[in-house]
Amino acid sequence: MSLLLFILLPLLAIFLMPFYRAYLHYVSTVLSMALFGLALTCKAALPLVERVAVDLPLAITFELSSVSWLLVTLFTLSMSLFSLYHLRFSSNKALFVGTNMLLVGVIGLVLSRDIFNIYIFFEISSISAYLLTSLNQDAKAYGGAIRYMIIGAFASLFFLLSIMLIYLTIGVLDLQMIAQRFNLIDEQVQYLILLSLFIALGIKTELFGLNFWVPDVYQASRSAVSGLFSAMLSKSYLFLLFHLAYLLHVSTSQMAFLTLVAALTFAVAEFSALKSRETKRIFAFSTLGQIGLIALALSYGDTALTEAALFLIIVHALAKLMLFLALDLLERRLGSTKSEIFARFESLFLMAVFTVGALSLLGIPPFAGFAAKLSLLKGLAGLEAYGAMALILTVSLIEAAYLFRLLSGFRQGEQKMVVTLSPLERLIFGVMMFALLLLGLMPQPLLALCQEAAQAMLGGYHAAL
Amino acid sequence: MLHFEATLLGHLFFGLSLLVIVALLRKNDGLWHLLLLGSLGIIFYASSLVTLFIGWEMMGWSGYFILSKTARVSTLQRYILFNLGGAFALLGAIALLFSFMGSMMLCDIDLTLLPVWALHSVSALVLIAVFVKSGIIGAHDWVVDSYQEASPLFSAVLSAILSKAGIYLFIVLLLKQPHDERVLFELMAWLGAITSVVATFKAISQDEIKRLLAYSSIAQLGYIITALSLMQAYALEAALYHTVIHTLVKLLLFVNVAAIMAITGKERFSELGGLLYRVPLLFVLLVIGIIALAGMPLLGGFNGKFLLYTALLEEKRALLLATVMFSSASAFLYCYKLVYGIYLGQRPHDESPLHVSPKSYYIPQLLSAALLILLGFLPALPTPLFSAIGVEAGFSALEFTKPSILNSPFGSFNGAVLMSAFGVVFVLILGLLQRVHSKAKAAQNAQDISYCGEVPKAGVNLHFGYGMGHELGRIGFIAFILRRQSRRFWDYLNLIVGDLSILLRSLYALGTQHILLLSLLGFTLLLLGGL
Amino acid sequence: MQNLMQHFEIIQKTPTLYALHVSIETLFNTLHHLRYQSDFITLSQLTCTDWIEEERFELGYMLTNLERNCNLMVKCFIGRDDVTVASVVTLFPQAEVMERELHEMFGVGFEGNDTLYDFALEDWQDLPPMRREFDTLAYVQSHYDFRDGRDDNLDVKEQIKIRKAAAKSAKEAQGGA
Amino acid sequence: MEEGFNAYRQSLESEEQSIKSTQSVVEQAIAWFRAHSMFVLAYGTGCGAIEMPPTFTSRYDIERLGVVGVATPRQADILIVSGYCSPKTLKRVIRSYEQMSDPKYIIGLGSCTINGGMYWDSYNTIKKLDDFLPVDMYVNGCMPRPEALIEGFVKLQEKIRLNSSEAGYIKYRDNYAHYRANQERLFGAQVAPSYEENFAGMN
Amino acid sequence: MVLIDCFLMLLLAYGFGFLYYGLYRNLSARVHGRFGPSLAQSFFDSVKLFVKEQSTTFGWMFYAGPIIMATGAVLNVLFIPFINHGDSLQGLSSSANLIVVLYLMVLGPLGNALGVGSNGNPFGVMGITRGLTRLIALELPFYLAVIGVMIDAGSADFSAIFEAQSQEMNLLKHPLLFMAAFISFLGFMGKSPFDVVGAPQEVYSGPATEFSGKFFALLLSQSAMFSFAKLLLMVNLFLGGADDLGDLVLKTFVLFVAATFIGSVYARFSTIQSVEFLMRIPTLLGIVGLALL
Repeated sequence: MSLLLFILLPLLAIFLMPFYRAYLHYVSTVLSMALFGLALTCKAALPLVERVAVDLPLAITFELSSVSWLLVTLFTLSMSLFSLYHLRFSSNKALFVGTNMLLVGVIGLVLSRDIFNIYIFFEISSISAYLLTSLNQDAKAYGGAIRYMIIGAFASLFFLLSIMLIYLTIGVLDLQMIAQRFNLIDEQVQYLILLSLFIALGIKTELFGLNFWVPDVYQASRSAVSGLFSAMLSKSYLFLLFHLAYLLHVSTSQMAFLTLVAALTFAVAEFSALKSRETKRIFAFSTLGQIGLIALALSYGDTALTEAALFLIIVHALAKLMLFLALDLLERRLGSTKSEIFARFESLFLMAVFTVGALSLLGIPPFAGFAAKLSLLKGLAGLEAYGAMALILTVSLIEAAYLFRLLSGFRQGEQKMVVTLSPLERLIFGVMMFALLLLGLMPQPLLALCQEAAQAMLGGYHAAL
Repeated sequence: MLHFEATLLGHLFFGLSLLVIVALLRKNDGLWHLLLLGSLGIIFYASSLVTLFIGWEMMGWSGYFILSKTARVSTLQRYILFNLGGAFALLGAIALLFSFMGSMMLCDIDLTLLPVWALHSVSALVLIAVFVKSGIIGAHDWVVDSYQEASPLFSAVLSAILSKAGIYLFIVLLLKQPHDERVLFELMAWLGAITSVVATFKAISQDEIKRLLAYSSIAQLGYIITALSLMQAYALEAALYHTVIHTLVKLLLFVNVAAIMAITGKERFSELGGLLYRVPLLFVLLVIGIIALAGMPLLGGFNGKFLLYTALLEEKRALLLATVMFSSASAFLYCYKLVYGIYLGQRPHDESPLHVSPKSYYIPQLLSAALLILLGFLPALPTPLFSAIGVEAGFSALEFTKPSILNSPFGSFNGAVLMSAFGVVFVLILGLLQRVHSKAKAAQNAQDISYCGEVPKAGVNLHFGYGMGHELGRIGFIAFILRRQSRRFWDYLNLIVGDLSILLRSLYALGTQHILLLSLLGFTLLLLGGL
Repeated sequence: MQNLMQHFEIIQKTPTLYALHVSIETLFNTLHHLRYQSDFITLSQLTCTDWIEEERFELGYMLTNLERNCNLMVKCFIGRDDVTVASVVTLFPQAEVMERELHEMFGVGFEGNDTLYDFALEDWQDLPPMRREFDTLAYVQSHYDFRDGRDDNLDVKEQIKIRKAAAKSAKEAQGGA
Repeated sequence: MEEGFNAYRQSLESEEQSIKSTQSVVEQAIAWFRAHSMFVLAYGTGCGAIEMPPTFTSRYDIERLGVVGVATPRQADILIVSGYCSPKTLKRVIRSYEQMSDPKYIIGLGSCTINGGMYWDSYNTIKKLDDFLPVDMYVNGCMPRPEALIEGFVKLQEKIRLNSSEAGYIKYRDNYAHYRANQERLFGAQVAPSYEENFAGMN
Repeated sequence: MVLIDCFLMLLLAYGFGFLYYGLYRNLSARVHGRFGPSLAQSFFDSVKLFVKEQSTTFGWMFYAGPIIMATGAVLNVLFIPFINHGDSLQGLSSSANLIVVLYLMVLGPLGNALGVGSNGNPFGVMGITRGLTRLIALELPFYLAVIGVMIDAGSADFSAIFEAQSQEMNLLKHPLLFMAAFISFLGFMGKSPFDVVGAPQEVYSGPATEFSGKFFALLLSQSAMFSFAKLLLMVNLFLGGADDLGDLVLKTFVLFVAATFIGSVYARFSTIQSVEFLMRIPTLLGIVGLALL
């Protein structure tokens, strides 16, 4: 049950594509379901390390620790939900290739323990993201894709620079070895490597100062695709950033800088969402905000906070995917994603979907967001980080303002278009809503998993301190 | 996540909310009301901080969805933002408490262990939640707007029960405080008193009925908050007693007003008037309501206030007591405006027909009127319950002799004697007046009033109802109060946040080349900084 | 006052009273001129005289000036039956009541003054009473009846003479008897 | 038979003795109270109103007799019609009189109420107040001085004490149609709302 | 025994009430330089009004309004003890205390307000509104004084208040409080400068516009008894209560004459002026008095 299967199966599916041209969406659903089952089965045999040596410097080493297992299951789950949603529409070659390539890239990023492998999957995921952004084949989509490509190239340039520096100074590509010998190299070079890593991954994880391109890209791509981006793409890079940070024993002052950047991301994103009138853009800002929040939690390097961060990752992925898929549904029927479309459709189910999504994003009981926010605040209080707590509480008020203004759209508007959902869509959204409610009421099992993952992630970091 | 434990206090508050919600349940919006009742149940029977918070939030947003059936968007936003603001403050307090206490269970919350700054910050945060929920003078705009725009029956629920959640929260979390760290509670006492004075004068100058009742609820809650801040057995009993009375009175008044709106379809004093002889039962019920609301000795309304006054006297807080008595005396003006505006006076000329008010409006009114009269006869009836709650919260038990004698540190009074004396004397004078041999000639019609020899023409509006609070505006001190508008402060804040967000949003509209330039600049700066 | 003399042929009646006769067309302009250009800014009286022989009314606007030491009477002749004059309410607000009274008592219409309803006489159906063709005594006879003992001392002097004669004759009879 | 003022006074006294004997003690007591506390409606209809201030204040002080001015007809017993009375004023006077509660009395002040006075030939004043309202006490003079007004009040007190059946308000109640007819003849149909049914229940 | 006691108190209150009312008219007449009516003139007025043959009523609420008002006045009389010791002339004061009495004083105006409201005359309601607005300002200094008395006595019961004044009257112990209370007492008694509410010249005689015959009589007699009850309250609070009937008459007489003379000298405040005046000087006096407790 080697880890390569996660990479090979989707690639194989892409190569065999010509054979089943008409049933692509079926194939991708089955594929993602299979991968999801595979991920669940190998829960028992953690931690799993697989090493395939090609020739000396280049090797493919995958490592499935509990935290990467958690993320892989999340990615495969959201991928299967995404493809389930797309069953209704005709099969689309570009979509099929893009999504599976994205899945490969994202899983690779999380699994690989070799810095060069990470770069390969870095490139794969970026390319598939550019492809997916341009799905709509209109001027806006292409514009967004090109902008995304340029900035993505800029980021991979810096990433390549850091790999080159590491290789020159340490001469080895395996993360474990790098981690051991990292502090032997000269101080300035260390700082240069860390800085270039930060810039590269900062752009990809959309931290403040580096995320000005995000709203336009999200707006350019289809809502479903942006849902995929926010559920999988940014999360994986976030994990990578902090995984490397912990491995390379980043100093506390640099961690404090990261906290500051994360807080800024959170605050600025939420504030700018307040007055925007375009739903997709609002959800993009909300994703940026949540990423800032998760980064803030991870940057403290405390197990409780990391556990809360991981839980928040899962909850946010689910909620945001649901919202984006629902928005996609509306976009296909009403054509635009302006805020007033909320006043132009009449469907009790969809209203419930948006309400549940918004409430759990806000962290309002009894939905999952609350459990995440509570554990986050508990962790922060434990560390006496009162400033961060105050920031989270006040800025989530801003978040409440714009989310509820969206929801209040249901009450206005006279001639409403009745939107009927197919039973499959009802099933998907019903499952997601139920999951959010379930996680909200009984978060303990998932929290325990996150706790275990947090320990695994921070094991090395604590040992070094 | 959810831990429950039945306490006497919980039973009292849940009983009240059960009474109110069941009495006001209507066919079409049953689901939301049940959800609201569920969330109230969670709050009142919560044994852990998290359960308490879950109930508090669910109450918030289930109220939001009920309100959203009738209210404008701006009111809804104001409602949810204020409520969430209070809730997030509470969440912050809970997190803080957890970090010091180590456990979430209510039973092992002991505020005396906290360091001083933590104690102040926790109580400040909880007080924010309490103040927002009960609409203290700074944060009262949402209360007034949402009562005005909610459906009449839901505004009854809002005023009778939801505003009490804050009181329950205070009793459960903050009641036991180390004696010397009471600076916050001195402020709270004065805030409650000032709220009741300002809200009373604002209530008097209102033209819409529900706005008047909203301001009156704010004023009454001001009393309860002042009572709670005294940290004394009788003051707690006063607060609880007044909570019960206020729930009954507001249930009665709001349902009465709802019946009037169902009959006439109007909700302003200037459009109403002269309904006395068309719906006499509603009038009598409203009179019972305002007697209790004004705190007159006959019905139950006086008992709560009496205990509050004696508690204040015992604590020798003379100026505070004077403010509270002043505001409860001037409360009488808006009570009379309520009765006069709707029922008495001449009916302004409009031929719109009067519909029959549904029977179901009468049941809650009769119920609460009967309870108020009973409490008038036996004022000390609920004292054992309140003293048990006091003991449970760590105060000394209250002195209780007979159900009809309500005693307090500053003297007692016998409700039964008072009421029966009123009844006997009333009958005596009625008999005297009947026996006197001068025949009483009924006035011919509405025009047959002494009007300086003139016959009032048809178009002349003889109803003075809405004019009642106008001359108050000319009195210097009161005009100063009426001019203060906290709404302007909140709108200004909203404006600033809006501008800030537009400014920040412009960051995300940069061209690609600018973004690259910025990141390069960032890289070089960090590089130079780090080397 | 002197410079006014040049513009208008003003006749001086008494040291403090001047008169000026204008035609109905120039009435309003003259008053407007006097109101704003001269110091005769107050309208103290608005009178109407009924020249029934010449079949015309004479409207008199008495203007007094600031120091109140002299008055100017602007007079003009208007017809007697259903005539309307431009109202001067816009120049002198107090004219409203005066015009209402003239309308009620003489029947002169003032176009521009919308308060010409009842003033002293409520629901008066008869001729405007101040017109000279209105017969007061006939109206009183028809509408009111006097107390019955009233008519005997209609002619008081005869009654006194009769009584004195009776008293004298009675005394003589008594003296005689 | 001698005529003039003295004669009238004797006849009054003799009549008083005869009536006093027929009335019970309670009725006499009631009549005494009514005589000793008279509320006058503060309504100056004509030029006589200027006589009332000196009568009610320090110079002549009628309060010694228990006479007080009140603002509303509801509380008043006595209505003073002081001087000439134009139809417009009479309409208000009648409405105020009908709003007063029995027993109520009218004092006609000045000769204008008796026979029109110096305005006997004016188109706008009524000549005989008696046609329209039952007058209990006339005080003649072209504006009688306060002493005469007080004399009028004293005389009215004696009359009230008699509690005689042909007091003004009874006369008004019994032949209301006659008064009403006169009023309608003067005003046309514009009379204030009629109070017939008021008296229906009374007698 | 209590019933006889109560009946006796009512009789005394009725008698003294009208006596003082007549006294007031006589004294103010003398101040105006005229003789003024006999002392019992108010009594004659009320009897004459009672025996009027006819009075207009506007429905059952108008009928019940004055009755509630009279009941309020009677209750006030019953719940204030006449004598400061022993058990004669105590009425029902044992089962109530000062705070109850204070708030019972509001019951009368409520009955009046309901009655006046139901007759549909706008002038009446204007009078009521003026009365209530004035009431707000009147009660502020009075409450300050009463609070001072209660805190000094340590309890709200009349017996404790009498006992606290056994050595020295509150008038001497807390002169400032007495002054504040006395000014608002003027207002409660309806003496000018605060008598804008019931005055015949103002708003067509204020609330009592539509009261005719027996209702106006009830109004007069209840206001007489009510003013006597307020006199009694002031005596009990500040002059140490009455030792016996003679002392009672003396103290009430002195207080009443002082109020009458002050009343007959001042011109009348408008409602706004009286509220603004009452909220300044008397309240200041009260606050300073409380501070010096």
